[in-house]
Amino acid sequence: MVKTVEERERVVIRFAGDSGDGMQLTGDRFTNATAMLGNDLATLPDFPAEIRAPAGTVHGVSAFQIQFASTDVTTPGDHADVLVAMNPAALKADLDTVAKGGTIILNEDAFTPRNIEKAGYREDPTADGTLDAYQVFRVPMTSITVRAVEHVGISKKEAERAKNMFALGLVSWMYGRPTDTTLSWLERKFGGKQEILDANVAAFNAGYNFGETTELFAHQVRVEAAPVEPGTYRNVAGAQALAWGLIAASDRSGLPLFYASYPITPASELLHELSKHKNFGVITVQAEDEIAAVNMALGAAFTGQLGVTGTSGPGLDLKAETLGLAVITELPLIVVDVMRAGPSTGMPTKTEQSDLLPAMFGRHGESPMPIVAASSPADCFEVAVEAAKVAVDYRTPVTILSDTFLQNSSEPWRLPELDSLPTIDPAFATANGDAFLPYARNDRLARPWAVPGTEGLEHRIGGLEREDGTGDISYEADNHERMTRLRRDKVAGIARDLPPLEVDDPDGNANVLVLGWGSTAGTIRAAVRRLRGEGRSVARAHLRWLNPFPENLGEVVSRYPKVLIPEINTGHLAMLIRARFLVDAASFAKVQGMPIFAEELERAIVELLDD
Amino acid sequence: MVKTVEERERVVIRFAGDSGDGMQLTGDRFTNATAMLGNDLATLPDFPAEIRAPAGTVHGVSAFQIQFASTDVTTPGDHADVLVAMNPAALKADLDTVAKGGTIILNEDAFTPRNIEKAGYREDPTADGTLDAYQVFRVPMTSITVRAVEHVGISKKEAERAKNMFALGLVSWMYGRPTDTTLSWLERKFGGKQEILDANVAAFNAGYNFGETTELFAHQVRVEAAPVEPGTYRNVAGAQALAWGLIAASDRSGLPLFYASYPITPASELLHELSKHKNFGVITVQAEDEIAAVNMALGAAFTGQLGVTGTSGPGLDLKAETLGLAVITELPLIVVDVMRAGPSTGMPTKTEQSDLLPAMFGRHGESPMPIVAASSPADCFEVAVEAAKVAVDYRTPVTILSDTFLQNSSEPWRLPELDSLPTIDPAFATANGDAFLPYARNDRLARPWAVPGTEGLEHRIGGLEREDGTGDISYEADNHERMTRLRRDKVAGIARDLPPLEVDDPDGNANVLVLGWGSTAGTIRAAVRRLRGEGRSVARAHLRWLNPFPENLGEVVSRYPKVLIPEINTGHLAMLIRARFLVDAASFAKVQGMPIFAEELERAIVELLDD
Amino acid sequence: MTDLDGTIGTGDGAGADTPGGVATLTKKDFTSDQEPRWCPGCGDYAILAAVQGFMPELGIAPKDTVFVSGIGCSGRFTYYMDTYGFHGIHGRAPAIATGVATANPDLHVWVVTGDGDGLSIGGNHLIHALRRNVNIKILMFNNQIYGLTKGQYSPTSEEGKVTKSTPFGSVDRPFNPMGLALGAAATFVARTLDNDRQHLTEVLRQATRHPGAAFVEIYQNCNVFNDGAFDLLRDKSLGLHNQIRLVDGEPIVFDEGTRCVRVGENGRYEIATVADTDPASIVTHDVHGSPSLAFALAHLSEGPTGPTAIGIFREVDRPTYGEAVHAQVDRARERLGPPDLGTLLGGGDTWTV
Amino acid sequence: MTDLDGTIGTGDGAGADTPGGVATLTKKDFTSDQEPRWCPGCGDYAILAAVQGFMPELGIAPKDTVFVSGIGCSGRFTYYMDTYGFHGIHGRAPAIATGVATANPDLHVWVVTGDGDGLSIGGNHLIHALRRNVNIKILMFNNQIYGLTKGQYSPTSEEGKVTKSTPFGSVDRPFNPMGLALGAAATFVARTLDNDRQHLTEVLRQATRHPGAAFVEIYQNCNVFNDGAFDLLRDKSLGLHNQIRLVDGEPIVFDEGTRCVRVGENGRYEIATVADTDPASIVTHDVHGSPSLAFALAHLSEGPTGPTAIGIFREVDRPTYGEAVHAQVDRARERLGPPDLGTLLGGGDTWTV
Ligand SMILES: Cc1ncc(C[n+]2csc(CCOP(=O)(O)OP(=O)(O)O)c2C)c(N)n1
Ligand SMILES: Cc1ncc(C[n+]2csc(CCOP(=O)(O)OP(=O)(O)O)c2C)c(N)n1
Ligand code: SF4
Ligand code: SF4
Ligand SMILES: [Mg+2]
Ligand SMILES: [Mg+2]
Repeated sequence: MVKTVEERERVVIRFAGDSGDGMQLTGDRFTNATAMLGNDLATLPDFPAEIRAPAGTVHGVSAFQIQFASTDVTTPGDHADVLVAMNPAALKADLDTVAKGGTIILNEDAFTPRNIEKAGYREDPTADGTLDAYQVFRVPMTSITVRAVEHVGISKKEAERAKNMFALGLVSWMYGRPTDTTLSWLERKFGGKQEILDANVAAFNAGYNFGETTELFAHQVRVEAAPVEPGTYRNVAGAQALAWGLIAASDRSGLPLFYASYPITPASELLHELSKHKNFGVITVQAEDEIAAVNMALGAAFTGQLGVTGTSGPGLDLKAETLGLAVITELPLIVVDVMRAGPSTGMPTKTEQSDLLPAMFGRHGESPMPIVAASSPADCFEVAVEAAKVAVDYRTPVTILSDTFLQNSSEPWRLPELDSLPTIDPAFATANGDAFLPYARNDRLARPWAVPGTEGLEHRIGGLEREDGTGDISYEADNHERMTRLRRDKVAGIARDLPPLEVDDPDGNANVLVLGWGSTAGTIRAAVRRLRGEGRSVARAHLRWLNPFPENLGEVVSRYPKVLIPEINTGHLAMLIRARFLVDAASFAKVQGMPIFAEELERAIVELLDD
Repeated sequence: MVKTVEERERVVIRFAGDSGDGMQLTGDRFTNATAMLGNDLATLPDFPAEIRAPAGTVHGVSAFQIQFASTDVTTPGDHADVLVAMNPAALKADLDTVAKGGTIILNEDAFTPRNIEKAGYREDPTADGTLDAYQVFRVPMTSITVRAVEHVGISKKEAERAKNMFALGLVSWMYGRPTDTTLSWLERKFGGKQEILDANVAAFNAGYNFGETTELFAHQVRVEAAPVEPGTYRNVAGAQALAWGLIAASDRSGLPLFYASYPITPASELLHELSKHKNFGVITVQAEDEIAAVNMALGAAFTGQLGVTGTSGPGLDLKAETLGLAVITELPLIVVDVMRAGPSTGMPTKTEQSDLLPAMFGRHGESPMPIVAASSPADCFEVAVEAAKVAVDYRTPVTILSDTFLQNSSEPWRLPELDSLPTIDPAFATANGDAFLPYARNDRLARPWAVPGTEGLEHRIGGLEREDGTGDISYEADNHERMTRLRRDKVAGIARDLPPLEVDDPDGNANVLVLGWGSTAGTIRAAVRRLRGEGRSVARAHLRWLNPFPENLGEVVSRYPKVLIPEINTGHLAMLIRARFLVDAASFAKVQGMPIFAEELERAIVELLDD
Repeated sequence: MTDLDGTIGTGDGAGADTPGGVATLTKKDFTSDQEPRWCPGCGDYAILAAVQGFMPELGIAPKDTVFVSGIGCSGRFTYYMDTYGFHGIHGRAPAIATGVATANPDLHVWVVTGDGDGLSIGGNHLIHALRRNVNIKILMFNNQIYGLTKGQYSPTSEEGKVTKSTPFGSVDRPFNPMGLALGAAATFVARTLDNDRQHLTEVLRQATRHPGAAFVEIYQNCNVFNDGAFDLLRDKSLGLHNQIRLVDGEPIVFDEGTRCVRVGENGRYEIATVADTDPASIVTHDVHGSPSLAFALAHLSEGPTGPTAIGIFREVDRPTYGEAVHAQVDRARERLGPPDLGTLLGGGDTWTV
Repeated sequence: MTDLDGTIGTGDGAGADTPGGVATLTKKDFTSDQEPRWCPGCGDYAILAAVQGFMPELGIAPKDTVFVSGIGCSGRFTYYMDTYGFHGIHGRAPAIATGVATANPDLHVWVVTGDGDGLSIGGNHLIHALRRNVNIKILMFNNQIYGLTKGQYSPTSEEGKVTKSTPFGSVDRPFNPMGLALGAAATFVARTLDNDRQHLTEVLRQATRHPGAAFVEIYQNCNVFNDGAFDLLRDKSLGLHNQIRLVDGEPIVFDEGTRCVRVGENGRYEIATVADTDPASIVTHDVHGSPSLAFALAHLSEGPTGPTAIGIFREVDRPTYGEAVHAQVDRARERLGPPDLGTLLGGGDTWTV
């Protein structure tokens, strides 16, 4: 039959199923085909909480969401236009993520009384009116798949496992995705195992043809390619981008990368990714705990390597004392904090931005540390390179803040020109005949980095207060005051190297500035764009460095009658801004372990504007 | 010969000698006689840095300073009127603490070329004009002492060790201190060892008579008793007062005191003091590290005891993660942080106030904790009792901030009426038949404290986010937001129980408010009193609770055109006040490992007033 | 007393040494309303069942029982026991439990930890709790992997282990948990298996009878990230040949009586065939005295890759930390008299105005 | 190789196994300009003198030598050596040193720690560094007290110790440092005395020859807070009877040949008089093989209260952590080819617009 084609600017699809149903893989493949087609996109996997729950229960549901469009995409989408639910549990868990009136595609075969009950439904949700507000398609995915792969001659159980490819095929048809990228990927993946390959290919094609041939689907949707800068692109998640950024920094500085870490959700991915690339001279150490990890990294930094340690909140707490040691020994060091939700163990798989103040003030005594935060998955790459440059140029530990959301979500990334990357000069100290002063300073207030093995620069450092210049132990009152201010001024001085904060304020007459940092960038851009669409004028700026602030920040925040600061915490940046500039910045705080939705922020901005 | 008597309002005396010379004991005795005489006073011992230096070097100098007066005394004094220097090193180390024109009493016998050189002097300071600006008395203390105790028949070496008693006797005469308290103390101390007793008594009397009989000292100084509230007094140092306050809280609550700690300067004294009083049922555990200590205290709190852990900055860092666990499990717990100077190991024996922001924000996630700070040595007692009451009433960990200065210095303390102390009601949960909800809340938002051993209240707590009410594990978005706000509001709600901040502003028309917290109270009072003496009107207020703030604080700081906040840090409270109330509070920061001097603050206030 | 053939009646277990015992407890009394959330097939289920099944015989009420755990799959154990429970943070359970057991010696305190929780981040608290002989029963679920964080190697993973964090294989030598515990002066050290309920139960029984710290390593299969790590012992037929079941006072013979541990040259203990061994030189197991026999037995094999001893390696009596601490309080009361706040504050030099 | 009678010429020490060695180094080359600040009479002075006196023979330049220390009186050691030095924070020196030695295997890395720094707060890092066989030489100054913080008991203080923090006596059993190190699978374990310069120097010599982690406990007298703790061994005449000086390959006899260590009943090692001991049953010291002989020797006495073994308990070869880590990098280069940023970023699915 002939099908009509409907044009759409943007679509949000969510694939949901049991942990065993391969939804992440399905999402990845759909993402790839979509990227190839030239749409802009953003994705977010939504894993179940750490421990595997029994199959068929809501706790075992694994989902993957993607937003793609013919214009720029800044978030994975507040709500799904389409939900693919492989079983009742998936429906139960994710129904409220679907926009009212949205489309739901069910694997009918999975809606057995037993599964329905396992999912915690009393009645069959497909029969009791639960789905009245939605457009529902019932597709017996399992049985069709089994039939489609019969000829391959594998067990029914194995055949059934291909049903995610059926779903992928079906949705690929619905949104006119190219099939070749998926098929060639299957070739590469299962090249060895012919039967498995055939089964998956058969299932994929069956799904595609099912869409094309049955009456069930009246029309196909087309989403045009998005206009983007020319270049070579790839899809990248925050974890990869951050790991690769560290490797790039090692490459640009000639400093071997030494990554010591203790596994913790959601930072473990960095350890996993980096440990794959030992051919870059990367050394990865899984330490006995977070304290050991940061001490090992600091020891490596002392020898002239790029010492890095990565963790999440609980680990950041544990590293605090040693970061103080890094501050007073003034060695380059990078600590990556992939923020997760809640105090204590909290909600390890959920996202939050609540480690900003701890990163700023979480060490006894006066121990200032620079802080930089990534604003998107791909941005993690540049942030890593920048952090390394500052750490090396200023001989200081630097904190990189990322979060669960950035770590796991992905977006297309235009590969950088390698020689456009900043060079990083370790500028190791060398003996020049005169007495060596380990705590002498250059115009950046940075001290010499004299590494073991260097003749004539033997010296001792440590955690006791140092005498200005000589670096000897000193309990002298004025020296302590001087060193305290030197350490503070050194970090403050980094601002001189930072570009002024750019404000996005087209007509220059906005009376509210939305100021953000970190992973909320996409949400803020989306919300502001919508409001401008409604003819409201709203200004937007996003901080990359939280300490020090860019030099023009005071001027910027004072320029606007109203300042709104959206954060996934109780108002950390808002408090720093208020204290520093005495402006009555308002805080929009959402602390639910999930990203802020553009529409929530939109409402908040409107309220602030209208009151 | 007859000697004239000169009246004085206040005097500052500093005893300085080698670590082995017994200066602390000399100071203690003089303090006691002074207290008995009814003067108000404040003292400060000044120990050498941790490791014992070779005798005779400046690093080995141990000093003790006391200010006493016929009016109220708030600090040990910015400068000494009299320095007793037992050897050249003591003179070298402490000369700059003496007010120009002040008096210096030297042990002439100790000024041998060898000692002079050991002290790091090139020339004999008593001969080269170094002391021209002072009134110098040379007294051959050692030789006179040896002669005076000859009859006792002990070794010359032992005889010499009594020279500090000679110095005490001399200074006791100069300031008309009673001799009986000292003599009876010697009786008690050396009752057993007759010879040692005789030697010390002989030396003391020799010193006293030396003052009376020789022409060297033309007159005696009299300092009248200070008018004080009637009552029974004792002299107390911060460490004792804090330890006793914890014992008192245990007594008033009926909760056994469980103190787990890891030794660290300057907090070790608490462990030492508490471990002496096991007859109060006090359990003290020297843990393997600070992390173990706070976890042990938390475990004890779970069983229904008053769990307390004490430490200093580096240990506070290490406890951060576990304090987060205490926040989310909502158990009563007290952590005492005796602040010391500098980041990392810093200057362990010096004082500072730089742990306020870490105490406030030094835990990942959103984990609010109440903070209370002591303002004087004796005040440590009440602060401990208050902290315990809040911890128990609100089921929350509480931070007590003290510092090296408070810990070591002492002042007269009017013993409290025991039944005037607040009662503390543990209000343990008991089974009442219905299902037990470990996270149900009362009007204080406090949850039930159900201790093991209680029939029917078996329940599980932990660091994962809890479901409101049931306390079951919950990853639910709204629940996390609700719990985050509940934890914050609970701590904020403590303000309802706090007295409004009292402002000391006699004529009510001051245009500067000096706002302080912690150990700067005495300095601030002294500085403000002097300015008022000069006819300037200055208001003064001192914060006891740093989190939450008293309810009227906003109103108070907004009332004054200018607010000055003196702190021994780079401006922690100033930043909290500015962020919270958007008032342009100025910070007076001194970070030299020592208390702020009244005259320094006086100058700062005047500058602020005059600009 | 460490007869492991299971003939000891359970009635005995709930006997004299549990005063105030409650008569009629059942597994239900120790089962909470939380449904376990481990992966299907996880060894933790078997351990949970064994513990819940065993607890009643102790005759100790749930209200007097406290389970403290760290973070890890093993750490969830606490939520499934209907006793008092404290799910602490990673690695700190022994410290929390030390606080609980020292504050209130009447409580029966258990610690559940994992090979990462207990030996990696928590190693220091573990060895200090053992050294102090705190009265806690420590169950270390050793699956030789980090389960909860989805499969990194642990301090007990065999050398060369390929995991997410070691794609080229781990390069560090694992701990020998029995050896480490003995090196830390532990007073009770034992090893058992998740799937041998009778053996597991008997070890728990002995551990609860032991006054002081008991360290029990339980080989636990993580069927998702490290499946089959202990097959040599867990598999019935393989186990028959490779389990060296220790019984105090009995000669150490195994593999259906064909092999033994004997005193070799220069006093070294070694595995030999009974056939060519002088019976006199076969070692008699002895859980008391010097820890060096136990230490030697712990090193017969490195990890479950050959004949491996299970059962109780060592059991000696020493005063428990809690007892000693409270005894000191009592002695202090005798020496310093009853507590009196007035005397404390008013002691020393005072003056009255 | 562990001949302790000191006949080994020092020339030998600075021989083959120190390539790139510098010919003419003197004590001065290792002495910094900082004047030591320990209490007069402290054992640390003797250790410092011995180390500074020994270093030159290694022929390793100060520039290639790194001393890492923790916090404690012992921690000050670093400042007095004119080498590269890192005075870390309390308990973390083994972790910092692991970073240093793993990052740059060409460096000769020493750790100086104390009984509190190394066994209390730093216990976990210590046992993990030993397990990993990181190429660091760990000198633990054991004075059985917290010196720097002015006299609290430590994890090696004898039970019942009265200190500032234990006015009624400590109630916890101390660690046996040799036993703990052996329990942690250490490859080199030795004990020596601050005041026996020859023995101390020879132990250092063997430690530096050992590839990997060397754990050296040095009994050190704290004359201010714990004077005389080791008199039984440090005192010349007492030491004569109580030092069991271990020499690899030699029978273990001491007390002027009158007493020995022999293989007793059931293979237990015990102290006996030579007179009534069958020479065949006298134990021959063997630093290799299973660690159980060393472990038994470590437990002949608990603390220096009776005959106590000194010298090298154990020495076995295992690849060092640093070697293994770098070997993996090399193998990765072979397998994955030389590093190329372009391929890394551009690998996988890309598309061009
Ligand atoms: C301070 C801290 N660091 C790291 C983690 C992450 N984490 C949770 S469990 C775990 C290890 C679990 O391994 P194991 O103890 O063997 O328990 P299993 O899951 O295998 O039962 C880690 C690294 C954490 N929760 N807290
Ligand atoms: C985190 C931290 N906790 C506590 C301290 C205080 N402290 C310094 S040294 C020390 C113990 C020293 O004992 P030991 O390691 O035996 O060294 P020694 O002084 O006896 O040589 C302690 C508790 C500290 N500096 N840092
Ligand atoms: S990951 Fe392993 S240990 Fe954890 S629940 Fe699953 S099977 Fe059990
Ligand atoms: S306190 Fe003891 S260990 Fe420290 S320097 Fe003095 S004598 Fe040596
Ligand atoms: Mg495990
Ligand atoms: Mg010591």
